[in-house]
Amino acid sequence: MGFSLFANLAFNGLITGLVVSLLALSITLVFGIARFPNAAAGDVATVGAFAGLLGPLAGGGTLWIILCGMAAGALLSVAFYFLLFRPLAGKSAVSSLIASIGMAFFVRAALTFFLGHDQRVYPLPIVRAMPVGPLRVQPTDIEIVVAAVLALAAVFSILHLTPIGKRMRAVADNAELARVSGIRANRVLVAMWLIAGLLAGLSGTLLGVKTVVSPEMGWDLLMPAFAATILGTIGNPVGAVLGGVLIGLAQELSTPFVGFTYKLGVGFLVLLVTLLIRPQGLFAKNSLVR
Amino acid sequence: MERPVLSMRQVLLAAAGVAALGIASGQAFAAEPFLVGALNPVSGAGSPYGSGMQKAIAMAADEINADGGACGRQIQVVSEDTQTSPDAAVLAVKKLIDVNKVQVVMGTWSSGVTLAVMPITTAAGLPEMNTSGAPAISTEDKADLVWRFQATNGRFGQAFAKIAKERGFKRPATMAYNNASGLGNTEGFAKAWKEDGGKVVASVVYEPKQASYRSELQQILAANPDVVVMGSYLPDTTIILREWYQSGQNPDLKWIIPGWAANEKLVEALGPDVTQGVIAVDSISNENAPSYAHFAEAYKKATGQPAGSNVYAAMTYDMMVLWGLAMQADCSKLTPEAINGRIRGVDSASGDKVFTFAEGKKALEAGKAINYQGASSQLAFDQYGDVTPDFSLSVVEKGEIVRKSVVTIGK
Amino acid sequence: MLSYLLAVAVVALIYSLMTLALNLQFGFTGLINFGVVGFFAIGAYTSALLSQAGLPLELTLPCAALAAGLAAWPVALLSLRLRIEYFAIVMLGYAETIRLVISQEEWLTGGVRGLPGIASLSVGLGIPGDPTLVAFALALACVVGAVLVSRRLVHSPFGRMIQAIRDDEDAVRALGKSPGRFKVAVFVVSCLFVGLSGGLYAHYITYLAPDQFGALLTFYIWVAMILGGAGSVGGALVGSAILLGFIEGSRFLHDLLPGVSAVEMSSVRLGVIGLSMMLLMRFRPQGLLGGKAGCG
Amino acid sequence: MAEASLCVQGIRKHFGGVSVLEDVSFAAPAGGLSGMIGPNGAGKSTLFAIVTGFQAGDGGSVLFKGQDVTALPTVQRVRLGMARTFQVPREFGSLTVRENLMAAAPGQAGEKLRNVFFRPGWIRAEEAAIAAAAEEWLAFLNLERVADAPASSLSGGQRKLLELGRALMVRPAMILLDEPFAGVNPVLVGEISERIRELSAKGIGFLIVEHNLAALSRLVDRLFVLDRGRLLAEGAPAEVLADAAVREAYMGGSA
Repeated sequence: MGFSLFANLAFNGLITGLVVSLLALSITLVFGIARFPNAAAGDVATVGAFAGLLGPLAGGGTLWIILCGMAAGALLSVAFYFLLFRPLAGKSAVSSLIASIGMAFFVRAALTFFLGHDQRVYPLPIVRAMPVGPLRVQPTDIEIVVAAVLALAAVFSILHLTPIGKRMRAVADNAELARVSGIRANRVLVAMWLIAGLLAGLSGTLLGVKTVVSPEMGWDLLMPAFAATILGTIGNPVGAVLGGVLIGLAQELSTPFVGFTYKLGVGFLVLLVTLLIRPQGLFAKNSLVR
Repeated sequence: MERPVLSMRQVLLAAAGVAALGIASGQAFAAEPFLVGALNPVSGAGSPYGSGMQKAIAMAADEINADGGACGRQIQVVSEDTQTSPDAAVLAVKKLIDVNKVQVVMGTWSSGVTLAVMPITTAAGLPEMNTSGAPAISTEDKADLVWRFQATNGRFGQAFAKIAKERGFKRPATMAYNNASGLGNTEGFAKAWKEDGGKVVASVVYEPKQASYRSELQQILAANPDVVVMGSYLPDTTIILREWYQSGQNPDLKWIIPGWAANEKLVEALGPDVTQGVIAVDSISNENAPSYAHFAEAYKKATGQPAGSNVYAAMTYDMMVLWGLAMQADCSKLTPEAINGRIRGVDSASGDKVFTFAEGKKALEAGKAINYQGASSQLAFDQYGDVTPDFSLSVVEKGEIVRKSVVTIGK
Repeated sequence: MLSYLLAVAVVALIYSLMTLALNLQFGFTGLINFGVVGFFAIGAYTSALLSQAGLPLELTLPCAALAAGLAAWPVALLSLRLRIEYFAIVMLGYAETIRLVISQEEWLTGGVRGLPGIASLSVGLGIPGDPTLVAFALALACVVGAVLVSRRLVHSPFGRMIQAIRDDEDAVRALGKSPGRFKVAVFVVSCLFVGLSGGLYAHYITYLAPDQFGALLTFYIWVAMILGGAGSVGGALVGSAILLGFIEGSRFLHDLLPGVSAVEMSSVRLGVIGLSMMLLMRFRPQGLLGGKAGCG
Repeated sequence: MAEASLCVQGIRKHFGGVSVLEDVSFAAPAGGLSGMIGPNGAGKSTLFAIVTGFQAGDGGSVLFKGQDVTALPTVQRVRLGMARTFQVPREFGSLTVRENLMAAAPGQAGEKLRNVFFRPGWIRAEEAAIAAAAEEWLAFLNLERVADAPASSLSGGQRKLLELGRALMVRPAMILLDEPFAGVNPVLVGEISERIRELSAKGIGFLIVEHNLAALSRLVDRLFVLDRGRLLAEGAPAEVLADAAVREAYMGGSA
């Protein structure tokens, strides 16, 4: 019974952590390359989740929901890059952080102004779980694992195998030097915000599939995603995903000892202790930035 | 209701008309309007109810005014939004009292707002009428100026316990959203259930806004309960029920859920299979009373919504009617304190039952004692100024929420 | 009307104590504190609980300030170890954890049910008269005190050094001075203001619950500080006044715009705050009033 | 050689697999004028950072006034009398020029909050003394005219002077200058050189890392040449410049 309990808790932690990871992946890219914590990522995810409601019009099924969400996330992300973050590029990280908080508020206000506060759900069938050993695996769980692995693989190969990815890493390393050596930072940043938007949209729709679609969903996901990002060291995609999973595991596995209501505090404690020992986060070695 | 666009000319004409009317009515009644503050949760967490509550107060005021006013005084309602936040509510009530000079404040919803507003209304000598559940409201009201039109959390719990017992459940578990109302409901249930000799097999308090409640659910299911009593809201209930159904564990488990979480939207979100057999409990209005029929018809006309969709609207409607009757009971003294002191008088058990303001006014003018039977409940305030409404028991059957019975609990 | 304006002014003054503090931290020293509301909550609960335990407000309010200052001390030490973006996020988590502790430790704080019946300022201090007027006078006195302390601090050799730290920490080190000591001192001293502000708030609203201490308040204070101009003592007051004027003004705006429902108005309120944060950062990072960044 | 004030022994440093400094040793005399040159990428900046304590080396030691300061942080090295300037001037932009200098005065009682609030008289007297000292250096550096202008409004050369002034306020035994002539117009280069000479005459030692060979060789009485992480040559400027290896490394043999 003891093993089964902990196995289940660990599995729950893994899945919750992976949902967080996808948003963390979006944040870590922006953090690594544009050099600020993007507080608007959560609300971009929310917009993605709402756009996912259009999925059934396009063709139905989880895939279409996700595609609609990702498209909307990317569009919003790139639009705000041109309107807001590009003009702020030369200023301090704090300016961009505050502007991104403003953007988060503004986006959410626009959503609630036009669509109200009601929760919505995707019209997907509710399927019973398959027992796998002591675990009960739901189709959503598999979708989330697959999406997280694919997203991480995609980000990793873009960064390391494509020319634009190489330039992204160069900009992340030293924006000034990259500019001098003839890299057009603008194009790199557009690509980066596009990918960040796609990832945020993906995390929003998956969260919507798993839970319900509501205007606050993305903002509520933001704190754990921030924590995952810095736990895994900013600018490190693998770190972001592992950071999310680690926090998810720590939160769920702690519940037999501290109770359910304190588990969010456990996530913070893990982050704090890690940073006291390793101020750069866990995976500083493979980070985009140093 | 409102014309969307007015030209400047129309506005000026209308203003002139209103001014003329004002002068005319001023001459006719020789009294200025009586000002009432409607303080409702129009935005924030209470927003599904706030607008309806506000309209219900206006409706009651219109009825009083159509009947010639209370003691010849027209009722004028000034509305404010609490934003379901104590800070905003404190400033809102200050505005109502100091800027608008209202003589009574009615319609606060969440307990936090009521607890923050009470000291201010009490200091100003004004009565406060609310629909909040926290027990502390009764103990903090030392001047007997606060009136509660909603069942306390504890009474909700008693209703849950009574229903669980009637339905023959033996092994209940509880799950509560970590806020005052969630805890109040489940702890009220546990108290009543244990007093009756029962045992609660598991209880979990969860933080809201999570991506999953599977671990919480797992702890409940591991205790193998036959029913889970919830103190929850719509989004978390949706996720918890779906995760329970998907897990395939304890498929015969039943759920007792407050009506604000187990409603049409829950059924719509999850479909008939998942929600089959869910028991929804809600405080209900005084449905068999003529006052409710009267209110329901007017509410439908004013808002286009069925009265059943917003139990709090009937409560705020009763606030206004009751206040009007308390005014009418002695037209020589119309100070807030004096009117407040007459509230129990127009709700007296020995009086003639009346169901509308007009009936009550006629009876009062004939010198009779009256007992206003509200649209929300029969009222009958206890020594704390609290009412005891009835509860409904509904069960979801094939995607329909079917009312099974009405549950009455003792005081 | 006067009493209502006073009531709004009390809240504006309570906010400006926090804005002054944040201004010392960020505007003058470059410290990023996204956990303002956490220290505010510590101050509020400290004063409320001590007064319910029977202590007079003359003692509980200074205790509120001290408690927040004490809580700020380890946090300030932490800030020396972390890069600023990390610290910003850690502070958000810190404030959220404080809220979590308040909502869980029911034996102490009343938990999610809240703490009703806190003595009001006029009752607690035994000052007769209109409670709002008493609160206003006291809050005003505290703000005047905080302004005087801020000014003295900023215009001292200490103040010169913290501005130097904001401009260039390495250059300060090259002068043989450790920035750490200054940062910790500023952080702790300004959190005294925040704690005092929390104490005033507790005895003004007279009811405390964890919901009142969400991260939104921290962002409000940031908006107020930026509106008034980072690095300007007077700007902190003006910024708070503009912010409160807008938040409360939307009440009256609602009477003028019948087409917008109150629910939509709440969206508009959040939207305007968000928009102003973006526009200020984009076009006037020095604030509405500031001529140029960083004037004392 | 006069008594060495700064003595660097066997400094090594590598980044990743690349060795930047290999066993560098040299000694700068007290009160003397020493210069260090080397082509781009020779490791000058890294050496400078290690000597001033802004970076840690991988091996070797730094002695200052006979004391091993290798493990000491920058702040304590400065307190022992080792001041520095930066290659790109790092003035406190929002403070005035005068305030920049005053901020640099060591051991100010007014930097303690309890004194600020409880001993205002003492602070006032101290401030007057610091202001007088600052005034002197402002006059010496010819910055009086801009004393009350914000430092961010100065020209590049003036900023170099300002940094020198700030370093002087520390009352150092030795000042390490990081490219004091970079981006400065020739007239001002002459003026800065003149000031350095006067200060040297007052007994303050200098170690100047420079790219501008002509200006440097005219100024210093001892020259070190760094190339690819190694000390290539040292001695009087004329004799070092005559060294074939130096000509080869530094000027590609053309000069």
